Amino acid sequence: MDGTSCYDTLILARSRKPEFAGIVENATATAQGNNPMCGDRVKLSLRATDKGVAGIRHETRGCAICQASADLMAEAVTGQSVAAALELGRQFTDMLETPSAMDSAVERGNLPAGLLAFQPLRTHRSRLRCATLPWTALGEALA
Amino acid sequence: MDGTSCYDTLILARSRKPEFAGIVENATATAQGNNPMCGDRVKLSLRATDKGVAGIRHETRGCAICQASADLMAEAVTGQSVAAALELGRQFTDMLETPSAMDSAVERGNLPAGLLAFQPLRTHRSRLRCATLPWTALGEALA
Amino acid sequence: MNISEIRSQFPILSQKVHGKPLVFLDSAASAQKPDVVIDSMANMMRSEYANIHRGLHWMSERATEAYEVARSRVASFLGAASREEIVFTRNSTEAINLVAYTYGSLLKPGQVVLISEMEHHANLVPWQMLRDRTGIELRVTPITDDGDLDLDAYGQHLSDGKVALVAITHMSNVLGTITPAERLVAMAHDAGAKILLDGSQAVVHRKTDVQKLGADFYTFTGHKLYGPTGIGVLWARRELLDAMPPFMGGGDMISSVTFEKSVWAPVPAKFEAGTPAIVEAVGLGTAIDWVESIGYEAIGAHEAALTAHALRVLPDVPGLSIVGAPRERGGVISFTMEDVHPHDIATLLDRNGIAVRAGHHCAEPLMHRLGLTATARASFGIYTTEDEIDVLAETLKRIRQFFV
Amino acid sequence: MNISEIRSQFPILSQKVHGKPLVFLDSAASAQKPDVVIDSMANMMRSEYANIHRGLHWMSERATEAYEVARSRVASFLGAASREEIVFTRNSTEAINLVAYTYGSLLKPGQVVLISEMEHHANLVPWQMLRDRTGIELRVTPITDDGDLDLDAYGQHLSDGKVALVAITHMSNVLGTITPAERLVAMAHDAGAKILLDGSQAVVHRKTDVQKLGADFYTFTGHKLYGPTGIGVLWARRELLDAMPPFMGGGDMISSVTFEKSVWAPVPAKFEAGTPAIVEAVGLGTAIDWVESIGYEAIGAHEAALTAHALRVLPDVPGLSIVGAPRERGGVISFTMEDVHPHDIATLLDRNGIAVRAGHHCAEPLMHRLGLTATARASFGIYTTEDEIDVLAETLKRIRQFFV
Ligand SMILES: Cc1ncc(COP(=O)(O)O)c(C=O)c1O
Ligand SMILES: Cc1ncc(COP(=O)(O)O)c(C=O)c1O
Repeated sequence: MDGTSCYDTLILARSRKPEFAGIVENATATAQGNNPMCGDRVKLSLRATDKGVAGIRHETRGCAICQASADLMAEAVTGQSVAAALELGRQFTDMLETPSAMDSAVERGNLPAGLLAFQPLRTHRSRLRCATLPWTALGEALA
Repeated sequence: MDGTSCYDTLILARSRKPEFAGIVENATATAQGNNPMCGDRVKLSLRATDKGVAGIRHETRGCAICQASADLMAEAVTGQSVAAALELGRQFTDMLETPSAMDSAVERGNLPAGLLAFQPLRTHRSRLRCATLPWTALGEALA
Repeated sequence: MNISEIRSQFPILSQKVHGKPLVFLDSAASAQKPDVVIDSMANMMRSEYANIHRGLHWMSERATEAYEVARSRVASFLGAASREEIVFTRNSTEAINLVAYTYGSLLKPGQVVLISEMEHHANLVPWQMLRDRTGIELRVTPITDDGDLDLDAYGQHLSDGKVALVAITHMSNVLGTITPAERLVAMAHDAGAKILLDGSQAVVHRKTDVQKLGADFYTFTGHKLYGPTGIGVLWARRELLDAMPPFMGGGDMISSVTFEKSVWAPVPAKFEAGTPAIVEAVGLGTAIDWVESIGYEAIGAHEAALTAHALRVLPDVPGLSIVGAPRERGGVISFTMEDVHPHDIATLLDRNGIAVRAGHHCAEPLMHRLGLTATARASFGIYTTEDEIDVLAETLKRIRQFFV
Repeated sequence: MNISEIRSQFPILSQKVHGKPLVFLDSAASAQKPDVVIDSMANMMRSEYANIHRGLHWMSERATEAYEVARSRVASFLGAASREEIVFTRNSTEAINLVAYTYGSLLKPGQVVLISEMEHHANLVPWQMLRDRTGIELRVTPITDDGDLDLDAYGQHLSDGKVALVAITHMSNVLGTITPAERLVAMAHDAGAKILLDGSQAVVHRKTDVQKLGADFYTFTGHKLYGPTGIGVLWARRELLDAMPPFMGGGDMISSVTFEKSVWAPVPAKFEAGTPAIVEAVGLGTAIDWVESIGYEAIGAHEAALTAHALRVLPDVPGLSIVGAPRERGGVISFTMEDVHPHDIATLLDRNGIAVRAGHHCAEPLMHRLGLTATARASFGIYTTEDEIDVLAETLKRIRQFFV
């Protein structure tokens, strides 16, 4: 069918079968992201050490894009330093929201494939928030 | 000059030199009409007896039309019964405001020349109130 | 009713979206506008515009006349007792807020405003704000699982005589439910309460007669009635309007002003401070003429046929559930699909040219009551065709296949 | 600036009124709209319309984009620090009422709102209503006989430190006075007060930069700026908007809603309940583009020349007095004529094709201060010519002859 480009195979797969769903053990921080416009909600729990994000899990109620974004975010930031995790979030958001910044973020090649999968969303402004909501919550959890 | 039809000679004359300006002696009733949109104000004092309007005077602050209307109203209702005075007011207002009623009022021939002088005002809706304001005050004074 | 003739008056409907013919099923959010409405606004601005009321010149008189004729059109459209009962607002939301601020200020702490579980936020949040300002009580009367008002519960909520004002929708924008307005009015009045009906959706679908309904307040919004944005209507009984303090202060709503004290103008001017949406009021008048020229009988029949058709074909989509089964409904259908989020439905429909809404539809507490966070919603207008509903159903089947 | 080219964009100006060529000198009440503004509104309705914010479909995204671009246009027009500081309202009147209801609710009894003797009712009545609701004090700072603010008195009014908010016009709609906004702001801030400037007239005539002015609130209205009716603007500093409670409740102004409690959306959405005047906001954006394409330098020079010309020729009319002689004035001139009432002037001008306003111009207390009940007022727009002012002066001479 037409118009499915927003729904990369990886996104579909992770929305159906998330790999980082749940609550992390011995969480050091939690945060919640809400999109009141649609009712999407992402609850994060994470365990941070000196080295950075040691473990992270999410409980997500929302659309396929939000589900997959939360899951692929968890994958991307696990093992990263706090600074690196936040930088990933910035680049991810730039990729989606700032047409000019996007290219350089993509070119810089810092973003893992799991995050690049959301690129086609750029032309679908009303859905951007679905993808960025988990990152907003992460920003809070790491603040 | 053009467009002076609203300003019949009689209207101009009475606005310059009113014949019923002032305060009536031994007034039995007073009333005031205000047009907040323009600041026009008509103060009426009248002396009513069993027979009707024995005397009436006005203090008018306003445009030529309002001045003249107050004065010509005073002339028209002096000596009339209360019912007849109110009926004159109704017909005068109809003449100005209700295109269909106008003709019959005029045809019925009840209106004195002094009131008929205001006919051209019909096409100038925003000025109607200038002519009817004294009559509103009269209605109150006779109520 | 000749649909293709009607559609030809809406050039926007022949657009392509993402390369697909547009199927616009979002009229309940806002309807498209026929050429006559657009033209009447453009013509007024191009050749008949001036500010109203305050001018002594001919152009101002003419514009005032056009604005006041629009008021009269609305009055006859609603069956109001007089044109003075019509107050122009920006939209339904402002109309309800106006009542909450002004009539609301006359209520005493402990008195009750009674709303229902299926209100749009526009008929909920203003009353919450009133409650928090003044200490009135806000009560919520429930709906049944089918999406009808529970009249027994409604009666009970009214029974302690504390309810001063009922504020209930005349048609739900989520469930399509048409509420039994005459019953609601009669029961409210028996309990000594006044009643406001939110007609934002209802007036689009059926003839409204506020005097027959017996209501005290009625509100609607221009943009859903094929009219312009920026214009809405509050109707209220004259004696209520007379008793209410003004809402906003400014030009044209006063009779006299000194620094110490202002005297209010008579209604409706008292509630229309400042330069109103003149051109938009005129556009609304044209929209009403247009709707009435088609006629509510034809509109009602067309929309009933569309709704019946949709209720027939949509359940064939695997996994699809229609939300609510109210006794009487207008052309609004909410649905969900197993394992597919409404937003994903809406996005893929959009990519196939079909515009529907998805979300909580500004009725979060209703969603909560239904145990949902969001639905997809298809809504029909005068210009909607059965073919479009078939395209919707077929596309939904493909979406289902894609996701599951 | 090519006036005849500009006039060709306003077909309304080539009309005849009562058989005479129209001379439109009532732009301060409401300006005429250039074709581009009318076209942009019609085009949006004809091919790009949908409700905004809530839709996930492409048409709604496009309409949202157009609406938000208009907000950005207004932000850069006013020199705002961010687009979130721009709240769309119906008009100036609503913008000021919004501040009176919301910021006003944060004031304590005994705190003072300070206005001036030359305010439009829109910047007076809302504060009276606030006073009567909450027990604040309303103070009025005087003007000089020339029609300027009396800055000494202003300073004295501020000196007891009780003034929480100053609300003063940036340009008088009666006297044409341009107030010394930067001084007013500095003195208010020195006294610990916030300041609202009513820019309804000012923005039409000169470049406004709210950050340079240092103001806290600024309001204007679309229809005077060659834009549509039904749209106005409140600008306020972000931290003030953040601190203010919402004004109206409804859709789009909330972040979440339960029956118990609502959480407000971030600004500016918090202040824009319900479906806004979408098409009108877009039209206002176009009007701003149009005004800026001509440029305030050219506009200012043109209007200064017109005003100087009028101040030269009008006093030649026997019996005519110009009201006020402010240090700095925009293209607005009020006048009276011995023994001829302003309404009679306006009527006879109208019958000769000339549109002016007569009355108290929604500034009754100012009239009182001036010892008048009404004035006639000629006001100039981008499209006004010197010839038109000459026609005015000649016709006034004949009116004088007729009456005296
Ligand atoms: C100085 C001033 N303030 C406020 C207003 C009110 O504008 P609006 O009627 O568009 O709200 C006007 C115009 O009428 C004005 O001239
Ligand atoms: C039932 C109902 N009430 C109120 C509203 C609010 O209408 P508006 O946004 O035009 O004020 C709507 C539409 O959004 C609605 O469907």
